[in-house]
Amino acid sequence: MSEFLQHIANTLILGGTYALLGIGLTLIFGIMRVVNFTHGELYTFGAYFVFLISSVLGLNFLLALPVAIIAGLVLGALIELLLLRPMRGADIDTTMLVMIGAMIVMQNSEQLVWGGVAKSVSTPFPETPLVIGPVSVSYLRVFVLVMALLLIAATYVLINRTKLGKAMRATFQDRDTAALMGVNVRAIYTATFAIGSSLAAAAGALLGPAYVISPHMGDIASLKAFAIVILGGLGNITGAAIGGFILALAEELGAGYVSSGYRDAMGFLIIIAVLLIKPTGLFARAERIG
Amino acid sequence: MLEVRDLECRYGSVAALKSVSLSVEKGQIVALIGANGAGKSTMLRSLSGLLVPSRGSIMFDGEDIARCSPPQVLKRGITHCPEGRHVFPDMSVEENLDMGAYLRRDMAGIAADRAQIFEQFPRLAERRKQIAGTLSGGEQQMLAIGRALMSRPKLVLFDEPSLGLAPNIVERVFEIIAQIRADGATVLMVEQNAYAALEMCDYAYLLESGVIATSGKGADLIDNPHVQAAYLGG
Amino acid sequence: MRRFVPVIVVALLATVPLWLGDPYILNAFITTGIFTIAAMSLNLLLGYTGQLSLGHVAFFGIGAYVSALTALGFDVELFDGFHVVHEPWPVIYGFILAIVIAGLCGYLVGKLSFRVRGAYFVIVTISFAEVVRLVALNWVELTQGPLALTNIPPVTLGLPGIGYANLYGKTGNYYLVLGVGVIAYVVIKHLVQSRIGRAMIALKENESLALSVGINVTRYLVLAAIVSAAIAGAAGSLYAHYLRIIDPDIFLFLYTVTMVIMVITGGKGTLAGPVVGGALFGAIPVIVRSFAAPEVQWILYGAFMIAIIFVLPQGIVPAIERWFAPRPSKKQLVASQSSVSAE
Amino acid sequence: QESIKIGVNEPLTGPFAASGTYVTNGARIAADEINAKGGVLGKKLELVIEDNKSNPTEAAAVTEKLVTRDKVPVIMGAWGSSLTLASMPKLMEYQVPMLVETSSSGKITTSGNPYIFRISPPSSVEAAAFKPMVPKMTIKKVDFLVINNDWGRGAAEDFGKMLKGENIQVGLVETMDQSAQDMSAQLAKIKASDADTLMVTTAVEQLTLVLKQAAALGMKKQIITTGGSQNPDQLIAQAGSAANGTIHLATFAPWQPDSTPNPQAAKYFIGEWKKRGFDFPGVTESFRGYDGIRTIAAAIEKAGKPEPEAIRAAFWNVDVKGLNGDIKFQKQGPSGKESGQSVPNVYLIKIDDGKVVVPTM
Amino acid sequence: MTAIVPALTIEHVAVHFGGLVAIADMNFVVNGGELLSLIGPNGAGKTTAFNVITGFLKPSKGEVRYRGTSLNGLKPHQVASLGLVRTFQRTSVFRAHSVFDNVLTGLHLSGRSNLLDTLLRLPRERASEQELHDAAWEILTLVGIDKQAHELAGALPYGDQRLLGVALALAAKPSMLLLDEPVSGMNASETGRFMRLLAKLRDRGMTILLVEHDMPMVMGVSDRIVVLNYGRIIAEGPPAAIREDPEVIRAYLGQAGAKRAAHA
Ligand SMILES: Nc1ncnc2c1ncn2[C@@H]1O[C@H](COP(=O)(O)OP(=O)(O)OP(=O)(O)O)[C@@H](O)[C@H]1O
Ligand SMILES: Nc1ncnc2c1ncn2[C@@H]1O[C@H](COP(=O)(O)OP(=O)(O)OP(=O)(O)O)[C@@H](O)[C@H]1O
Ligand SMILES: [Mg+2]
Ligand SMILES: [Mg+2]
Repeated sequence: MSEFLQHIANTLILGGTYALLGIGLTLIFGIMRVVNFTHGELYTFGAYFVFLISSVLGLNFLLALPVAIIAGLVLGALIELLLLRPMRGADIDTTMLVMIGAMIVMQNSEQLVWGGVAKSVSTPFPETPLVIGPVSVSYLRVFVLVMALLLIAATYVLINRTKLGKAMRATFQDRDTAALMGVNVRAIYTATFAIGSSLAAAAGALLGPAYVISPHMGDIASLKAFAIVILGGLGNITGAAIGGFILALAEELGAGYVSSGYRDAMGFLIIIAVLLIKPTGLFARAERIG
Repeated sequence: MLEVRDLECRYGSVAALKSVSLSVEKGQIVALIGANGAGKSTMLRSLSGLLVPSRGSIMFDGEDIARCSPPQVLKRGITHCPEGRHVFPDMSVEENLDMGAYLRRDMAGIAADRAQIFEQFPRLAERRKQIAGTLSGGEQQMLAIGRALMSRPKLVLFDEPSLGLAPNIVERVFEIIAQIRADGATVLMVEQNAYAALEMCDYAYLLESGVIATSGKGADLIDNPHVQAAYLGG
Repeated sequence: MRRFVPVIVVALLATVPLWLGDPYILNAFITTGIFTIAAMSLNLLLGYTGQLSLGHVAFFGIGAYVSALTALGFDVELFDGFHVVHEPWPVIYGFILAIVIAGLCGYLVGKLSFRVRGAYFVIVTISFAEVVRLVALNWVELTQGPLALTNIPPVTLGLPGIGYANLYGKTGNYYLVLGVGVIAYVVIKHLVQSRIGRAMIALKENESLALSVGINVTRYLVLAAIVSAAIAGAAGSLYAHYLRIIDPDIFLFLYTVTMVIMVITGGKGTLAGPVVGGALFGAIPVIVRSFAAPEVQWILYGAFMIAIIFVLPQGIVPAIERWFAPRPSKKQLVASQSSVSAE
Repeated sequence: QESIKIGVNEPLTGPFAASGTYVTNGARIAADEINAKGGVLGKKLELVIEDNKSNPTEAAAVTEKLVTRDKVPVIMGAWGSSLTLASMPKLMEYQVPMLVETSSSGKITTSGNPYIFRISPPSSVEAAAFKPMVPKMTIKKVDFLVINNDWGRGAAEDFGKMLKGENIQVGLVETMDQSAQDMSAQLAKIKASDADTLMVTTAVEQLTLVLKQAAALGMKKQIITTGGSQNPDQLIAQAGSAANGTIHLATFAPWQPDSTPNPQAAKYFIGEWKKRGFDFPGVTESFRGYDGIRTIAAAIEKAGKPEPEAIRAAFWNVDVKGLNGDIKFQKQGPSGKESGQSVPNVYLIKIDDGKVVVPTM
Repeated sequence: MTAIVPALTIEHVAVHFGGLVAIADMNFVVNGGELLSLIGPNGAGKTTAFNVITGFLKPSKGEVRYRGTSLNGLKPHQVASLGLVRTFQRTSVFRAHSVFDNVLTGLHLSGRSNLLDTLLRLPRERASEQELHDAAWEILTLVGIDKQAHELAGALPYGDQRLLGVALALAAKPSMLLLDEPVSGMNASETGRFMRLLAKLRDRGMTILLVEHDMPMVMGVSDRIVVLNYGRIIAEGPPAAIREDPEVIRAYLGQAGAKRAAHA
């Protein structure tokens, strides 16, 4: 029983992590329909940024977070302006390839700059865990979970309740018509990619200290993020958040009660199963024919 | 109010508009008719900034807007209700209407206008929360018209507003267009229902293969034998 | 004239081992050839049915494992005391089985995901590949897991009873890869330039419309998946017997990415696209290796990819075709600004 | 004056880049040291370093290139087992020997490839070295958490066998994916088990995470790590207090160079490593590159000529004082086609209060 | 005319989307060789009815039968192969392909070659392809877009795209054609041309179910009209009766519409 409770606690913690990875991609992949292979690199970028600020420059970890978010915003805007804008009108696979190219360049640049050796960041959080009955979790991870939930809520409000959010959705549903409504579609493209990127950087900034930071940390992060976004239904923020927790649950119970070798397989089997039952994700949108 | 001179528009190497000149006076309803592929939609697209003309000028209230982007054109008071509905498929009816008022800030005015549109198209009121992509074709067309009106335009460009609408709704739409004129705004419309369009307009142009073939008062064009044969099926 | 280009290319390729002295380059030709075959198979799905399989390496890997295990033999205990024992068979059977079983897996994936499209299909294929990789990694008894299958015999050509010839050497393997490549090309060509090919393309363009004219979309998607997987399996088998060792690293995501790069830069939905893209991205690593530092090699590789797409967004082959076939009167669809036409 | 080329086939990009780079830098130190002393057979050594991209296909291609293009008579490589295994058929094809410096898979020396000479210990060797220390420790039941590759699985198997022989129970064997960052699910399960000791085998980054996450779960078991690349300094730096009390089986103990088998060489190597500005924790990996090149140099010297067959034969006769013990090759694998395996020393160290100590037993 | 045989029978069909009733309880019959028009206000459920008939939507209840065969549970392509082919209200063509290739694709069901023929490119494959080419030209000529055969479908003017949509449907060799607003976006003359095409099709014995808001046309071509409102049939009968039906005038035609319908 206590093991089970610990697994559930782990699920919450890990689910928060996954949800955080997913929401940035929901904007870029779910709404913009850009298969964003740089997501993992922006995540890595955020992590290295925190390392730079808190370990190299010796500034406060809590300061590093907002700065990393802003840096992600800027880098995302640059990627959009330099790589995506010229590709406007190209189809999704072609854009994807550009993003793969960008990923290769970014990942190896990171390695060139930082070397392949993993870095770690120390945080102001106590190293002794928070113990509640049979369950024990690290303070840092609780902080990450809380931040993840806050960022999810903020993104949800942004997309569904604000004018900017409406303009974003409108732009990617029908660019010309959005322009006719007075939306500056170029600015929206840049803004959406930048915001999505900054969320990835935020995830890196929060999780980098929880894990270790290396040029390859983005690889599985990307893969999981894609899975989560699709599990939740493209462009659906709440879907992505719930998808993150479901994936975490599948992995946690898979490793705990089936076999740790098949831990990741459990996650992917769940995804396959969900898509077989609901081919457009858990929270599919209505569509019509004719 | 609107003065188009010598406009040329191309898709790649093909010129869809060769050299078009026309003018629209304030407070008028002007109709643009022509066969399939004559370039009517192209004309409206270049007016609203969706297409950049390769030659020619578009003067609106004394200013050349030929190279303005769609938002800039909209800010000057021109709204374009595009051919084939183009509602935002994953947004609700209400959100679509809100998008129509994207550049406006007067909350009260927006709410009032929305209420008026719901009054004009009760069907939309019934479906305010429905995702627009699941509306029927005609419902989407009503939404597109309503959305265009949400910007309180000085000049409305309608591209086939009656497309896919039931006869009684078509009637309603023409009433609305007349009302727009009565309210002091101006309308330039492309309509396949040429008879109705010519009947109600103040002035009309006939576009054929990218050039203006003839123009005149609506009633005059109705009587024009060529127009009769080619567009009124008579 | 255009019809003879493939024939000339094959004829030229056939002369390569005769004048190329450098075994390292020949090795690059062979591995590139193997991945090009895999890329051709991916193109069938991506370029013609419009379904992006980012788990394509699964079929490649399955082909490799099936072929290797057929040739090596195995002894697996399925459940208590129930053993499945397989004695080694000649490699040629492995090759055929690789094609058949990879094709069956293609059938499975096609059938399973018959309702999912686009991004959802992508993730189903990725998931499938990951699950297969994890099985290869964890079913140690069968696959040796991470311990790798070693001493895989090279391809033997011949017929039972008549005699065999081992292809240890590069030249033999080269011709083998070339031969399989040509067959794969012809199969794909015949398929896509037919009623079946049109059905696949219809599925990509407008599925409801395809259905409405009576095209059994699922059936053609499944068919494309089968053929595509089978060809990828053949490539995997070639890989296993050429490299002569395989481990779960064969499911490396990077390999799928390599295939995708080859298809898209070359020109998806064109027959020659994967071949041209394959040749190019087989050559680039070899070229940059000679002058750049390791990370820089990758950076150049990525930058080059981006550059190609910027200059030729449709890929190389369509650009060349447009160059040589100027039909000035034909209207082109201007996709950029204003696609305000109802669809 | 001509030089003697030595091929170096290492992962310099991709997931194993950090380790491959360490090993390559160690190799450079050895080559420079030897060249400063006049080289081998009166010729300078020249390292031809190629990146295998952490990718087996590339590793095979690199071997091919080193042999056919650069005409190296001997190669060092290729770090990971799958990289080494992929290179091995090429060695047979071209009959060129390779010194394996890191890979741990048992198959490398048992599959009948006479061109293979390995200086890193497979886990069976490590387990055997650990065996005499077991009775002096308090271990009743052991769980394993290992990286899901040949190395981790081999360790779980070999150590498990050895421990059972010592009448110690073996409980769970949990694996973690090579790239996994979150092991709390496995650790929660291990936490709930009744074993008193957890043996962990993986690379240092993942080890750091395991220790941190185990601490976060409030796990109180004795943790022993195997594999020799666990790099205690990095652990102390990165895992902080979570590393306290953990025990490690190491193959090189640079923090006490005086107690290593070859103190002089160890000091030289460590000094040079620091002088070149590499980070100290890297020495526990890079020393293999250093030892590897020195072993190859010794073989060339013995062979008297830089030719593959002569070097292969000479490997059997080398006796080098390596940084962690004598390097001499024993025969392994099917007779007539044996590979060489050297048996290095294994140390037991403990992290106490942020410092490395060698427990006295 | 031969004896009246029901071709398509719709019995107690209902469609619900969540809480929304798109079709309440629909019953009608289309007789063989007949041209029946289905009209009604926007959102009345006409397109939905098409979707149900052609297998794109499963009805919440009820049954559709074509020439005695129940269509329940059949997939769209199966329905099409029974000879029941529809066009779409939203213009649907294969945009990136030439007009000719569009029709060739539409001719899918007429191909005779099997997989083996195709893979080995046997004579039967070549013969079949040749037949399809000929058939494609015939259809293009019939519909009147043969001059645009080599243009890209997506670049055609709207009206021609709609004609191509019809050509695609005809390519599937229908015995019954379901047209969803085929002349929307066409002017009176073009509509006239389309009506002549309809007449030709009827001469070939094709059964037609037409949805259209163009009253002059509907009144001109229909044998019978069924009027739908809010998913229910509110009137059924010959054009003359329908255009005078007060309920239809109130819900659908409007005063002016009624006048114009009478004009036709
Ligand atoms: N996106 C495009 N790419 C290429 N050519 C186009 C494109 N859009 C329109 N055209 C061409 O431009 C010409 C004018 O088209 P336009 O849509 O303006 O005609 P229209 O008068 O509005 O016709 P309709 O009555 O059918 O709407 C046509 O010949 C058409 O084929
Ligand atoms: N997928 C769906 N989800 C929700 N509502 C739907 C869906 N499809 C259709 N509807 C609703 O069902 C009703 C019937 O739609 P349908 O498209 O059949 O109308 P129609 O009679 O074809 O109208 P029109 O003349 O405007 O084309 C409409 O009110 C529409 O909003
Ligand atoms: Mg138009
Ligand atoms: Mg409809």
